[in-house]
Amino acid sequence: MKEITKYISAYYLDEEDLLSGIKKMQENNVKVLDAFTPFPVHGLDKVLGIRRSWLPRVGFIGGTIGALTGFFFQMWVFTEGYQMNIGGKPLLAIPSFIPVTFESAVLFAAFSMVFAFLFRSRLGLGAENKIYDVKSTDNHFVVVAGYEENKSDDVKEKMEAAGATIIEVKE
Amino acid sequence: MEKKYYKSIEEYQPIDGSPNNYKNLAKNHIGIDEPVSGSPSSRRDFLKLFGFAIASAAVVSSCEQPVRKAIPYLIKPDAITPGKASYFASTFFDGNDYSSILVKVRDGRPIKIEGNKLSSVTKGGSSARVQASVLSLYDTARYKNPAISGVEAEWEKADAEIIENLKAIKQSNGKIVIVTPTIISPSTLSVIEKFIEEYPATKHIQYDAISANAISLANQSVFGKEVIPSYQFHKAKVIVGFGADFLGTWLMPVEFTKQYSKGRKVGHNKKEMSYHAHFEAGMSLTGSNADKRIVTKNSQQKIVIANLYNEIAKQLGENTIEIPASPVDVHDVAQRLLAHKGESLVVCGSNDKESQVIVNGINYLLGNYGSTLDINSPLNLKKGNDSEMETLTKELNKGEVSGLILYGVNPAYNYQNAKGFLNGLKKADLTVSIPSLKDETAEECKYLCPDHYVLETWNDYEIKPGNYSLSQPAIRPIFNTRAGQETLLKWAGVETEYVELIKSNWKKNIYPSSGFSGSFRDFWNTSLHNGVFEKAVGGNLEINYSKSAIPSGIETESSEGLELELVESVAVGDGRQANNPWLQELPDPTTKVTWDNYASISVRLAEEMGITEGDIISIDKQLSLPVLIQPGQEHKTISVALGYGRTNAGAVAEGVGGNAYPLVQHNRQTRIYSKTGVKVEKVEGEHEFAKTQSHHSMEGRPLIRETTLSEYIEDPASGNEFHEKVKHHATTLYEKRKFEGHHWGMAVDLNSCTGCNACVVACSAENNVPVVGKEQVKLAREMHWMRIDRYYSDDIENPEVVRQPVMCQHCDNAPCENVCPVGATTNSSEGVNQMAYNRCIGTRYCNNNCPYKVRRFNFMDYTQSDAIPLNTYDPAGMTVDLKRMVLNPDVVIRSKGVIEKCSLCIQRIQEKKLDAKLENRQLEDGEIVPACAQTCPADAIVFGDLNNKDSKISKFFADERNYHLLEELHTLPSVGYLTKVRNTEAKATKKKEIKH
Amino acid sequence: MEQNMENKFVFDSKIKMILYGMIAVGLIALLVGLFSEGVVESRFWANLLLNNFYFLALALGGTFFVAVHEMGESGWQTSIQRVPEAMGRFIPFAGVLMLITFLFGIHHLYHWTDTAHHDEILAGKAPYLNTTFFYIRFAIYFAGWSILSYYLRKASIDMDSDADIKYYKKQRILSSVFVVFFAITSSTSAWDWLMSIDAHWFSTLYGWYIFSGLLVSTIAMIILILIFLRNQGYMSHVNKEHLHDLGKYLFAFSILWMYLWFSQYLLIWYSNIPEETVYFVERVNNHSTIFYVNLVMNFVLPFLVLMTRNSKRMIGVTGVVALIVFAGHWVDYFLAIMPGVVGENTKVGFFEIGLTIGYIGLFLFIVFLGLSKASLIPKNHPFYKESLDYHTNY
Amino acid sequence: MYVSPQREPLIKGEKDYATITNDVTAPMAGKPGKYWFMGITISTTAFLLGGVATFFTVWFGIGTWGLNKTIGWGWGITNFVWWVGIGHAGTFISAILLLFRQKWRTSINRSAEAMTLMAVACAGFFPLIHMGRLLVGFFIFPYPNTRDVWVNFNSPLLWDVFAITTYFFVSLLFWYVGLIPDLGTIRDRAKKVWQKKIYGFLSFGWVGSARHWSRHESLSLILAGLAAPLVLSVHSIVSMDFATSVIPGWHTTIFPPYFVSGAVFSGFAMVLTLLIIARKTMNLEEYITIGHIESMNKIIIATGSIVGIAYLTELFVAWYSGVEYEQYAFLNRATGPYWWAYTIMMTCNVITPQLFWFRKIRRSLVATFIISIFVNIGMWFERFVIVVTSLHRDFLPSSWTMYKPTLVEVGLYVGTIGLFFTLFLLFVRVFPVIAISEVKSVLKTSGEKKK
Repeated sequence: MKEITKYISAYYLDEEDLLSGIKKMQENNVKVLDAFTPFPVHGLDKVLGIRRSWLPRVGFIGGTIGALTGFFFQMWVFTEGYQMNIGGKPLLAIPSFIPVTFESAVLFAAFSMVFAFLFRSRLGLGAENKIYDVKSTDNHFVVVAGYEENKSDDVKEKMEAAGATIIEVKE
Repeated sequence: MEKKYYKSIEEYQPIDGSPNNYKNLAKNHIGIDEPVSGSPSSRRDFLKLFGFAIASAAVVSSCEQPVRKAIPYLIKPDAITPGKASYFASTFFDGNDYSSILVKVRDGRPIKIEGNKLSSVTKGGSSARVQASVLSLYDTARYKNPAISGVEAEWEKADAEIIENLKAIKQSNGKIVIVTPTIISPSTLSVIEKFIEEYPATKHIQYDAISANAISLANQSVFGKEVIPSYQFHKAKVIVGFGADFLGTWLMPVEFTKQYSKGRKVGHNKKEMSYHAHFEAGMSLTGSNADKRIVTKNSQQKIVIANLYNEIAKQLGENTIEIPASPVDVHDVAQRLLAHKGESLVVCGSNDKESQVIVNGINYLLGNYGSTLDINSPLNLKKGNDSEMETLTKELNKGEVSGLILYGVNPAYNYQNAKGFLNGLKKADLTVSIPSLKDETAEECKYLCPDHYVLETWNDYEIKPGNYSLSQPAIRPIFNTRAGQETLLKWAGVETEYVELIKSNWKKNIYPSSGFSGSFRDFWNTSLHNGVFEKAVGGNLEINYSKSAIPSGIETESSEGLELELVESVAVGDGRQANNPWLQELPDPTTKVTWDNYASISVRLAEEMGITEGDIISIDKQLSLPVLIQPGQEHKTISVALGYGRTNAGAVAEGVGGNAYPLVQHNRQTRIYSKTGVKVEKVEGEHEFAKTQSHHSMEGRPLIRETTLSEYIEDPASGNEFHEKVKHHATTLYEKRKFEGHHWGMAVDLNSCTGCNACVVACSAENNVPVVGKEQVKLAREMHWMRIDRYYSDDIENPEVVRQPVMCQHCDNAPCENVCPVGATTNSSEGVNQMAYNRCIGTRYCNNNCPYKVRRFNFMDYTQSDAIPLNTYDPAGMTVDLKRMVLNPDVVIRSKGVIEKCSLCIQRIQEKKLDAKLENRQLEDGEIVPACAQTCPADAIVFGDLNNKDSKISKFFADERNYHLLEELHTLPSVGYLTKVRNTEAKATKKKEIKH
Repeated sequence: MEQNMENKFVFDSKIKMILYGMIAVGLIALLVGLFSEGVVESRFWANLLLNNFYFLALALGGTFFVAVHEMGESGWQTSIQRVPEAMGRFIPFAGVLMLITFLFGIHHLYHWTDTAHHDEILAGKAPYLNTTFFYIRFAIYFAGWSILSYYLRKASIDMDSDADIKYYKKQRILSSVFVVFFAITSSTSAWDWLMSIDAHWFSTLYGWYIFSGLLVSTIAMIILILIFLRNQGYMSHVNKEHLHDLGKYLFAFSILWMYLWFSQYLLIWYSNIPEETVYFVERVNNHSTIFYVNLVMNFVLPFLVLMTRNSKRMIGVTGVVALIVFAGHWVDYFLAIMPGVVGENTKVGFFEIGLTIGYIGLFLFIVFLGLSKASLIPKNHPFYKESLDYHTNY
Repeated sequence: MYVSPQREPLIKGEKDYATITNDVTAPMAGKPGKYWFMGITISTTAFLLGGVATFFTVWFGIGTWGLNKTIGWGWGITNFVWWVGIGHAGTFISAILLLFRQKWRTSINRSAEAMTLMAVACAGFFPLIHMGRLLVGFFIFPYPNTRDVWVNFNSPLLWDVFAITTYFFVSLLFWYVGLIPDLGTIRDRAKKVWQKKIYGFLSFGWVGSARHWSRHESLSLILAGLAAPLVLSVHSIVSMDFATSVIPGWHTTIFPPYFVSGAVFSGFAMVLTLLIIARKTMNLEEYITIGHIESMNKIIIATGSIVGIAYLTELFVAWYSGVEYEQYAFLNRATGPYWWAYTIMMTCNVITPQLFWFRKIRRSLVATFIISIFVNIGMWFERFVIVVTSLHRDFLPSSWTMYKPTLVEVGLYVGTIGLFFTLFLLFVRVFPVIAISEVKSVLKTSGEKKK
């Protein structure tokens, strides 16, 4: 696929207009690449056909690993590594292990998810993603489509038809 | 200072046993001269034994020298194995307390005193003061050198001047007086005799700060013998005391406690115990242990005694004494005494001769002489004649005494007319003091010739006829001191070493009649090894009773107004060892106050006078003391402990409490320790006591369980029903751990324990328990691993008192262990709850969760072992190098921020286990004895292996009386308690609680 | 599926017959229990108490569900609110049955009623644990619950015919009163009827623990009734979103129940003080199977199954889990009651199962009767529309 | 999504998305006002005081505190529990209210979460400083070492280590993840280059694409799902510091849930105290409305009543248990030498919040402010009562003592308050105190303009 270097974008001031706009554009065969919004718009992912995130699964796996690590580490310490008679309690003091097991599960799950999120979204300290338009973090909802020289007017028209307030072309 | 390095082994090696080499070695490498205290050759054996490791201690005496703590042994001295303790039999006697002891010496340092089981007198027991005495050895306040007019001098110079003076006095026919405390050493007496031989115009006066002169005077008039009888409390089925605190302070508390507790013990084979009634005004240790305590004014004591006499005399058809009726009922006591003729005992602590005479009469009528008390085998204690001291004071003031030698006495502090005495002292030409501890008198004399401490010196003792004991130096003298006996011998011109004199005395006087089959050398060595030599004397039961000595009538004092009672404190005794931090921090067994004396007043009097605890009162405008409200105190009697208010005894003692000795009276030949018609007023100020216990009620909880004898006979488990109940309901969510091998346990017989506190000091000494000082005790931060809880119940005017020694209970299901985040406290494979101090991070969580509150936290850097500099908190000076000599190297000292607690003396367990292993044998039951159990004069503490079914501890645990503290919590303690049994008819119903 | 214009549940004879049948099974079981020698008296009364308490808990839970959501100004549940409202109707019936149980069986259930046998600890508790006060409390509980539950439902139904906001306000006030009253009585009733079985034992958490069980089982019951109603063609507005939310509740409250169970167990296990451990020792040692089955049914299964979003949105899965949890909490109460009352004779036989079937029949009969009397939709509820239009993501 | 007109608007005034951005970022632009400077001066002074107290504690030992042989924990652990409790409101608001779809949380969750972090930091200080040997405090972590020594997993204090650490990090992640889009907004509006740089750096390169938002929302919800049980576990574990013991007054099974509700109770009180001031000084009244305050007050009365019921349950069961130690412990709380602490606790926690049953009081700023401070005080005393009065008279009357804090302990407490406010004041300068994107997301359904 040819790399896209130029984009044409439609601006909205209201999320409902955005949703209906995108739907209209899609009906009119405008290939909507992405949308930049100041807050999460309900239904946007469905409209754009974004799959449900895998993050929950990552969290589940992280949590499971955390829980198992926590539990078996404690078990190892008490029954193998450092066998001590502590208050006459059994070496395999399972009720005592639950709190730490739980905490490590949560800790692992949270960290694995956040790292997965950052990694998957290419976010991170000092990450330099291209900021399409600073207005999109304020009050504008921006729909972006690939710019193709020959089709631009058509797309523009369709965007206008889809109720966009501003239409711009950017690198 | 330049460091000196050894160039070769040879340079450092010339130890061939010759004394000079030792001397040189000391000079070269330690940097001091050997103390001049006798010819070197005779010290050789001693030196060989104790070497020079102690030299580090000696160094401290001269501050310029650096302390070197490591002394290498290139040739191991015979008796010293580094890391292994040696025990030397010896005797502790300071004029007041007597105990046959073993001195535990580690690397040349005495670190602990244990009772000597071979003595038939103290039978392995000792008291708090004896236990603490090892610390007094290292008292930094001790006189380090002889002094002339307050300036330190050489012995040679002092000797020369003194001898010159003495000779001058001799020439001018001047009078010389030697004042000593009671001397029970035959050899010391012979030294004094030798001195008198040289200076015939010398008079020897024995002066007891706390006098019992009335007893010997009474015996003189009744039986013609001026002695103090010996007592056999264990033979008495009925014991009646009149203000005699024989379990705490009176005469021979260690011996009496042994005897008393023997008579009090019950068990499967012995379902009887002695009955003890006690008449007293203040709440003493003894009174609080009595089955029946009758509150009596001291001024009326004589009337009560005489009434008792009359009750008995009447029934026996003897003459009675004309007296007013008794303020308290004595009929019941009289009946009991009469029912046990020949096996009862009446003792009286009063120093009033007439009272003692009547008590003698009672004992005589009851046929107790020869059975429970014996004047033919007297106690050689308290030989002081009170009037002699009065006379001496008069003579001194008249200038009739030219030479005064004060040998081990401190009249400037403890003589009631100290001012008069000191005035007179100035008039004498020659004044010499021979003190072993710093005191108020020594520096008033021109010549100060410091004596060895009791642990540094040779001596012999004869506590009872035929009952000899020896003391031997357990350490080379730390300071430039000299045995008093040698000092006197030197002045008398006798060139014998004192030890040789003792030997020759023994050879001459004791050996021939000893029945010993070997040579004298063997005899001597055996005696020295054993510490005691006892031979049967007597069989002489004859007594001459002079009936006429019993008065037909007695004068009665007015018992109006307030009365003062002066008592000896269990902690500091007569005040001699007041500079001993262990004793100062030792809580009084009854009031639980440390670091203080005070005026104990009754609850009623406090209400009447509008006084609350901590207010200050002045007594006869002579002494101002804070008030302590004492349940069981006689309504109008104020009790004050002697032994406090030292002014020149060292930093620890000074400023603690007030001196009550000036309030002592002298009338009718003897010193009287009470006073009537006392004027008391409240003065400005407020005082906060450093108490280790502030709540006095058991709140109806089954902590100390008791029963009465009759109930016990009926059902040995009586009073302990709760134990069965708990056992019945004991459920658990996890199996009880099994202990393979040993499972250590301890049991305390509450019926034997008198609460004397000896174990507390023993524990502190054994385990390096820090002293925290008054301010920290006020904040409830005392560090004692072992404490004795005391509760009152019933009538606040005369409560029942119970005591319970509490140490770590070594729970098998220990709540403390569970919660330590770092696992610093765990259960050992032998059931001991142990602390890893260097693992402890000091969250104090374990202590919070300990239901017994036996864990102690190092709130400050008490031991100067912290990583952070300049933060030591050591008000008692326990971290100075010299006092650190007393530390037990087997027990690590704990730093700031660490929890510590009783370890069941794990170091002792390990030592004995190792011994058994090396000898390839099983441990025997009773082989391991923790410090508290070792010391206990009442044999109340038993230690052993719970896995050994035949051990004593297993039998204790199987006893119906056994229970565990807070057993309903299922902590499964390894410490058990046996119920207390009172010999009273009354059913032990639920006690009324005293809210206080 | 708008086949029912009034949105009213038609309690038709087919359903009635089934429920009659179930009730009949219960009656037979009751007779078996009365006359069979295999069913000892303590077992008989214990089962009556168990079922009484369980279905009372469901009824109370229904009312509590409504009340607490009203208080919290929650909107999503309004469209299903009629079901829990109807569940609350069982309270007075449970009261009558409970009263009968106590009147005849109290001595078999609570050994503290035996004052002839002196027991020091029980004597200390006597000011609270005595039959007179017991019945006084009983009366207060049922009076309060029944009246509040009745009026709460009435206000809701009144709203159908009159859209005035005053009913809504009234409902909110009644909800507050009920929640406060229930906050106290849920604990005290649990102490009275369950904790006092093991009269020496005590646990401060017990009331809240029982309460958490009540919450979960109520949610399970609501889910089951909703699924039934949907299968019958009602409540077509109840969609996956509602189910998802209920599934989340089931999931969350199962965790809450486990949390409280564990808190209580851990603290007692940890300190291991006999006066507390006695309760668990009896159950772990002598009823170990039920002990662990209880945990599996009420925590492990719902937790594992309902963790994913999809399973919560699948009617079949959520329904099965709800059924397991419903049975699970019966087991939980069984474990609470039986060891103390029946002890070693604890069994599960025809009597237990039959009686429970009978109670289910009776309970559902009363609930369905209630549902048939009013619209299934509180159409005038101010938040009703919110309930129809919402999405739940996770 | 439909929102009933019955509901009060959550955002007042004529707002659109741009005004929200402006309003929220306004306090960050420009120079701080004089109140801010006054506040930061006072709080840093208090913080420095705490530094001095810390020095004394570490140098001279715990002996500088008022503790003794019987009472091993005093103000230190009281403060610890108090601070942890305060922290719980943030997590509660962002996690549990999110799961319960309470939209009003959007205006307050950001600052409440920030408070969580600050409070947990203050809380975490106390278990450290209360160690007798702080220098070897690292023993508490299970790290491999040559001696093969491990920690004791039976100890609730060790559970605390895990719980507090997890809590802090998860809260931090949760807070920061929520902050990323807003940092993007600020970055895009920053005028100065260095601001752009810093915020650009901190915003992790956020662009706000549909995919970002999709994952972000997913992440936030799951983190909320994790934080909800976490918040229960943390204070439950804190409560187990006491409840696992055998000490009467500590060992009671109701502690875990009771502590959690107490924590939320005190946390909301602190949030109220702060936000009532913040909304005023930062002109955020239209975002943090009376309606928000009323909602929080409802939580206060709910949790306060739960706490009250727990108090009564404890009292009743102590009597009912028939265990004399248990009975005495509670009698002593109410009538013993620390009766005043118990009275303060009861008054402030159970009685005064009941005033919130009245709508007028619920919606009165002054009353709310006063009662919220009462609750802060009351909850501090609750922990004091639990820690000190349970310990000072436990099983053996021989060991009963009293406890009085020293200046050093007071200094440490003041120091953490100083730290808390210093951090909060810095926070309001550099981060948006209101979650901009979240508020925008509810503007359409809950803004006043729409209605």
